Amino acid sequence: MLLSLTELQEMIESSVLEFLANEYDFIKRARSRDADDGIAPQVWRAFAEMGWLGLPLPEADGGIGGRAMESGLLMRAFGRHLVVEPYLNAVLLGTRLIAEAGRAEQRAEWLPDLVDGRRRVVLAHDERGVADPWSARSTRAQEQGNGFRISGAKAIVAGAPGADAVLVSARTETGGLALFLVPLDAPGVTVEACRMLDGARAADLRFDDVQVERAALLGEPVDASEVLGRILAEAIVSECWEACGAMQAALEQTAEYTQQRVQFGKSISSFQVVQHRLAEMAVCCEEALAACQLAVLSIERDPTSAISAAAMAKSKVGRGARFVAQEAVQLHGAMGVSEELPVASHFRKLLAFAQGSGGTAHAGQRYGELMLLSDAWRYSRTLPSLAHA
Amino acid sequence: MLLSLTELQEMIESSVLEFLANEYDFIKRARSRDADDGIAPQVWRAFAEMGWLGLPLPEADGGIGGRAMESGLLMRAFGRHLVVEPYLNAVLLGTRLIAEAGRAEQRAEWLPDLVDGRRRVVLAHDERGVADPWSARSTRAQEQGNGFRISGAKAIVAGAPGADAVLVSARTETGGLALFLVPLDAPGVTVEACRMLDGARAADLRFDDVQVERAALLGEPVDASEVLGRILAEAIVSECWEACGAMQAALEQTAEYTQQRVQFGKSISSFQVVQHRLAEMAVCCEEALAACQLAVLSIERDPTSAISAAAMAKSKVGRGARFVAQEAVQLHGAMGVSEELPVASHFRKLLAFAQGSGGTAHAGQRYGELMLLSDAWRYSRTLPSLAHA
Amino acid sequence: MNLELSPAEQAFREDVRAFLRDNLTYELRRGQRETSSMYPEPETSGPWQQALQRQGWLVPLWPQEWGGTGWTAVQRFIFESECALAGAPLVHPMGVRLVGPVILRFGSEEQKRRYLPRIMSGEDYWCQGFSEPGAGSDLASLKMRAVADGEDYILNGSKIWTTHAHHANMMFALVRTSTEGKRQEGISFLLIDMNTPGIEVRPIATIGGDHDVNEVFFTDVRVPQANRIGAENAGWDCAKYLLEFERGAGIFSGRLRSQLKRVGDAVGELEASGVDVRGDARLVARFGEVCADLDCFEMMELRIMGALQPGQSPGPVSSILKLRASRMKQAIAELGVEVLGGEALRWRRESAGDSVLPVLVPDYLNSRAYTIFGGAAEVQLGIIAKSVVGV
Amino acid sequence: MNLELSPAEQAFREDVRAFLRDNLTYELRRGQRETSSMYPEPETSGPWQQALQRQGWLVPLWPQEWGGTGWTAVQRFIFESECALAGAPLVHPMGVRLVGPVILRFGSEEQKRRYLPRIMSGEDYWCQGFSEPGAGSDLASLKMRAVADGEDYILNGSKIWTTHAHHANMMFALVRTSTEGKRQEGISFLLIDMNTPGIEVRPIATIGGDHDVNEVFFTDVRVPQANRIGAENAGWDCAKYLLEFERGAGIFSGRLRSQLKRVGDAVGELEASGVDVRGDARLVARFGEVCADLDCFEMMELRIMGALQPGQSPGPVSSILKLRASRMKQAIAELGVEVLGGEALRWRRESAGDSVLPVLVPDYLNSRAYTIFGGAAEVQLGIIAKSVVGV
Repeated sequence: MLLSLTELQEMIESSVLEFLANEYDFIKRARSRDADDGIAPQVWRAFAEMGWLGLPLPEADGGIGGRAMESGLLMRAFGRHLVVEPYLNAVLLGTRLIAEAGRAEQRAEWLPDLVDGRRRVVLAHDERGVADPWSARSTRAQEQGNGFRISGAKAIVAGAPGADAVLVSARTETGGLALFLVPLDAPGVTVEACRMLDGARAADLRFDDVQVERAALLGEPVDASEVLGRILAEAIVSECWEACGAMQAALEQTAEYTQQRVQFGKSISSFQVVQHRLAEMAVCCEEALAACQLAVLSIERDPTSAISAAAMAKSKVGRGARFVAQEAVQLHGAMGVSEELPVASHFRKLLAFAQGSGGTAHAGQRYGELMLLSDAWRYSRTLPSLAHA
Repeated sequence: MLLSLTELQEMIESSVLEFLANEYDFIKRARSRDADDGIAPQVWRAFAEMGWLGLPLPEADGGIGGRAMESGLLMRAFGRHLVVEPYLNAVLLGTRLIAEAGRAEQRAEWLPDLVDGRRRVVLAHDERGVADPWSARSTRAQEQGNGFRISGAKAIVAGAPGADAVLVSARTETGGLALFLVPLDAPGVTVEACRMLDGARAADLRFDDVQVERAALLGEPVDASEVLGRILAEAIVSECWEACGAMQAALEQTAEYTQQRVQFGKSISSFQVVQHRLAEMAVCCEEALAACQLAVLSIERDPTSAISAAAMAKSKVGRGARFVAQEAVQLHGAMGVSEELPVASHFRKLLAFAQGSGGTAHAGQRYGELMLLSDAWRYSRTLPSLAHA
Repeated sequence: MNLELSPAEQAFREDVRAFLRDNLTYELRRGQRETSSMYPEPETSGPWQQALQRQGWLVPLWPQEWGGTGWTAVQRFIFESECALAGAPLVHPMGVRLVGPVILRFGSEEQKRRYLPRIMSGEDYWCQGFSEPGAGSDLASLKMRAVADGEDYILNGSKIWTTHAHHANMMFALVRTSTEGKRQEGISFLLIDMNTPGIEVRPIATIGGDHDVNEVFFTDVRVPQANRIGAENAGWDCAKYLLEFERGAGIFSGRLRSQLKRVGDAVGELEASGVDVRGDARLVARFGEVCADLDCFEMMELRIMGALQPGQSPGPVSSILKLRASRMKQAIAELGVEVLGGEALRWRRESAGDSVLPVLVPDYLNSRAYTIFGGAAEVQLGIIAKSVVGV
Repeated sequence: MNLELSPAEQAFREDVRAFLRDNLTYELRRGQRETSSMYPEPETSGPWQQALQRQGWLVPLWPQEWGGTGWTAVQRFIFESECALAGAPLVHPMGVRLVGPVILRFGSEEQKRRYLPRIMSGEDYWCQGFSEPGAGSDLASLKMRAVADGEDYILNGSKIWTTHAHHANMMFALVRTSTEGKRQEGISFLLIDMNTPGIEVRPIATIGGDHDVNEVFFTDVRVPQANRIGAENAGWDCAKYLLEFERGAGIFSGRLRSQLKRVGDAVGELEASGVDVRGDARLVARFGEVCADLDCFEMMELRIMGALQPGQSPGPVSSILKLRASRMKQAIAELGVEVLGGEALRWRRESAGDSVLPVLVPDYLNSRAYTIFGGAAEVQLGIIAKSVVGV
């Protein structure tokens, strides 16, 4: 067992934190938040220069070969600094899906530009009223001639404004799920941009009989459910890491604020109820970290456990995030609901986390179902499974 | 509107409280708890003498003509003193069902003895694995000759030990629900006595092809679902009042204990977290009382709203009961888990309340379903409904 | 105990309904429904205030000689409930419910004659200058100085979290006129014309994206001493009275149910667009629990507030109402977000026809302030422990 | 970071499993499974202690010269997890985990030679005399007097909440040998033969119906001064060391999962008898949440405890583990009651074959004590605030 980070992991984490501390404080963050597509060009360029746009890719593809833990550490730092750039949807989903599921010519066409930051592809998967990330989609792709015709709508696609193309998930006539690389300027695609709760930019996309060639199909013409499901699950775990960073930052800011703020002649951190509340928040943060670590270590051990690991982590981190966010605001008093301090932004970030990807409560239910369908709850989750006597 | 108790209501409440304060303190309560059938004879006799065994009956039947509020006030006092006698199942269910649904000869045969305390009939309705009090039963009654053959099992029937007969709810061949008056010594009836969580006595009953005459059918041969459903709902509201009394007593005992108990040189009630916890408990008690009041006033206004009122009250009181019970024990420290003080008994009483009649969570769900099926949530629940514009 | 209306109460209720039918326009209801911040904008609250004023129902709690209605507590409960459930705008409270009663109690005849009619007509739009950057729940620590200079005071300092200061032409404020003795003893209660030179209003952006509150800076602002209510250094009494009066004035349950209606309507709206909300058992259960909570809150409020005699205050038990009302507000708002599901990720402030969806997220975000402003939840819990539990 | 076992760790785990296969009988597993109180009865823990003793695995944390195993922290985690998951009885901790380490650290050579072998063999069964009626979380306020008389002390006073005092033949206790100076400075650590005249053990009935704890009265009880560990009035150091050692010794996650298995087994048992438990979406969700909580707790415990060097204590972060372990215990127990539904109304203490149902309600009732005994939740929160958050 190795219960501490490797040198590479520590290096990645410290370089991300250092960059963000210098280039992404609460003031400079406005550059990204106020940009039309939610991306400050110099920030995205820096991400490319640091190699982070290729973090999850093998070195052969110009990446760093990071696994779940490396992505998690980066996202935790992003959460602490409330990064609004669509890293998750572009890199951990779009780029990664092309790398893992794309055909050789698709990889050759896209990956160099994506890793360099010259182009950007995001996944368009969520649909209105469909909570579970792994359930069937309504968007349909019908074979027609030497290509497909895509119809449907995707809701609140993060990072879509300014993206070069989207990967659209659609149900095919065989009942399977396929991914299509569709340029956003293709005829029949409607893009309605919107802002997101956490300051990021997104768009509602409509596909009205959009004609694509067969080459637009990502990968071989087989069902993409497995690879998409697994990479979605890993992305959810990465979001948990991001939330974990936001929670920890909210705790630290709250601890500091309560020490400075004087009421009734003493700092409010000297009130017992405030102390206990801070302690409960600290416990939530420790547990959230453990959830994230366990999730990535489980996935690294057995990629097929990704969905279960994601449901577990989302349920745990989501519940803690709600508590920490609400208490951070409450203990900040009126300053908690103003935009003068970062805490309100942390609150919105953590709310967005809790609501996204099907939501916290749904994750708990899904984990319960997965557990009761198996007997996994009988065994240690940290020690490797053995043939059971 | 009248927002205070009537004189009759105040009189009933004070007489019950006075009797129990004198005759049912935590020491004397052991007489009832340790009796084989959970009834101290002198207590039940006193109940009869005070007229409480006929509380919900019309005066013509030798009762007091009490409605939901009067039953509630009595039960609140019972909850405060943790009365273990099976008043609810015998009087508010057994006796009342005979009075409201029985034929003239059944009423004449049974009511005088029941009101006098010479005999006792309890309802046998709950079945293993069937949570909702209003859902279908598995126990069946098949017509046979000039009577019925009853088969099935009833679980944890409170007050069954020592009862003269039970009212068995059973599904008939027409799909309706009927009630049968069955003596416990009838052939085919198996009685397995058990203790209950709150100190009361109960029995599991099995009916193996029990033959009863047609005369055993309570009332006319029509579906008893409506009257049983309504009276069950009123009984659940009465249980809420009982829980309300137990909660208030637990709060008062905890407030007193924390003022006496000294740790680290001061009474623990001077710690801010203890004060806030007590305040939260007090809020729960106030709200529980409001739930009980609203439920009985709604039922008195419109008896058909009984099930909805019961679900509302049970959800609200049940959640408060859990919090108050757990905090009462916690704030008592080690004394909270010992039997030296009443608080452990209050805890068990409130747990029994939360688990009984389908349970707290189920009540919330049922209320949500009832609300969403109607538009009742749009309107004031206290002001009488009007024809809506 | 019973909830049946007497014939007189019944007739009164019908009068209220008739009034609402005749005066509560679609625009006013829509203005209130689309409000996610604590108070509607003046273009919504103003016309409604005038309608109430015309009817003679604007200031029920004032003495009848000054326009009060002399209603019983139950009548007031009926009135507030019917207005809220019909979707009427909230009357901006700073004039009629906060400074008005203080002027009535502590003001001179001249002050009454000058200010009260302008409060009722809406000619003056008030804001409250209590909180300061260093003085929140601990109000008595306020520092803004008012130094006597001839017939005036010269004010220097700042006020914060000042709701609608950007709309107001008048402010009532607590200022420090002495630094001697106990902290409470050097405070005076002043009425300030917001157009006086030296006053600067800076908006504060808040969590839900509304412009609701401000910081107000005072630099050598000259205010006539004649604008002081009561004696110099006796402002704390005014503030205490104001809070006490406010305590007996709030009827929350109707407003909360009106908020719940938005959530219920959202369920309907989503279902109509093909989203299966009711299929989520957990959400149904949560809806039931929130309904039960609100029903009980309404009963509790009616029992406590409906039993008051005119002018009587509910006392410390009102802390239970205040605490529960603020948490109910949050619980209903949170339910709204849960109903939205992933749609909550959308940040949209603009109106969208008759849809109730856009307001739910800002409403939730703003609801977090309800356990902070006007006596934080922690303060209420302390009062309940001491006064209700008695420890 | 990774969770893969090295070949040595893997081999060790297989050794542990082999040992469990050979020594953990059905009766022992059943004795543990039917235990609803904190510790199993001696007839269950005793034979298991002897099996461990034969294997040389009874006192992993002691110095190797006295029987310790010299395991790494990960080995200890593996050992504790495997034992708990296999359903092995809990070894009664009073001897091997509490007084043993104190004797090792502060005892004389003679005391070590006298007591340590008897602890390991189980010949002495220990109980802990710390709490008194007036001294719970505030241990230093204890009052039981020990007055020197020749070579003895004369003890008068009482101890309370003394677990298994009715089984024990030895007690280690804190007694007051001086009333001067700071309260902590007048306390001594004594070993007391429970058969000494003047000791009376009175059972205390508790919420779950088990006989677990007692009050122990001392009337002129004569204890040789030779039974004192460490110097007179230096007992507080022994107590602190004991608590510190205990802090580094507890591995809770395996035991908690073993408790969860009872709940999961109850689901299976009820479903087998025709009750539809899994059809209740809320219950399924709650099961999932509790599983997630436990999984994370296990990870957190492994990360903290598994990274310790031999003899190293986790420090204040162990308060997080203690707090969470006690609440997890309660959450799992509460889930068990929810699974039972209406069956929870049944009060049955007697065994019912292999059914796990009867133990669930007493387990829940007893679980309420976990946030009270051994450092109440409130004490842990205070430590976390000060030491982890730093306020």
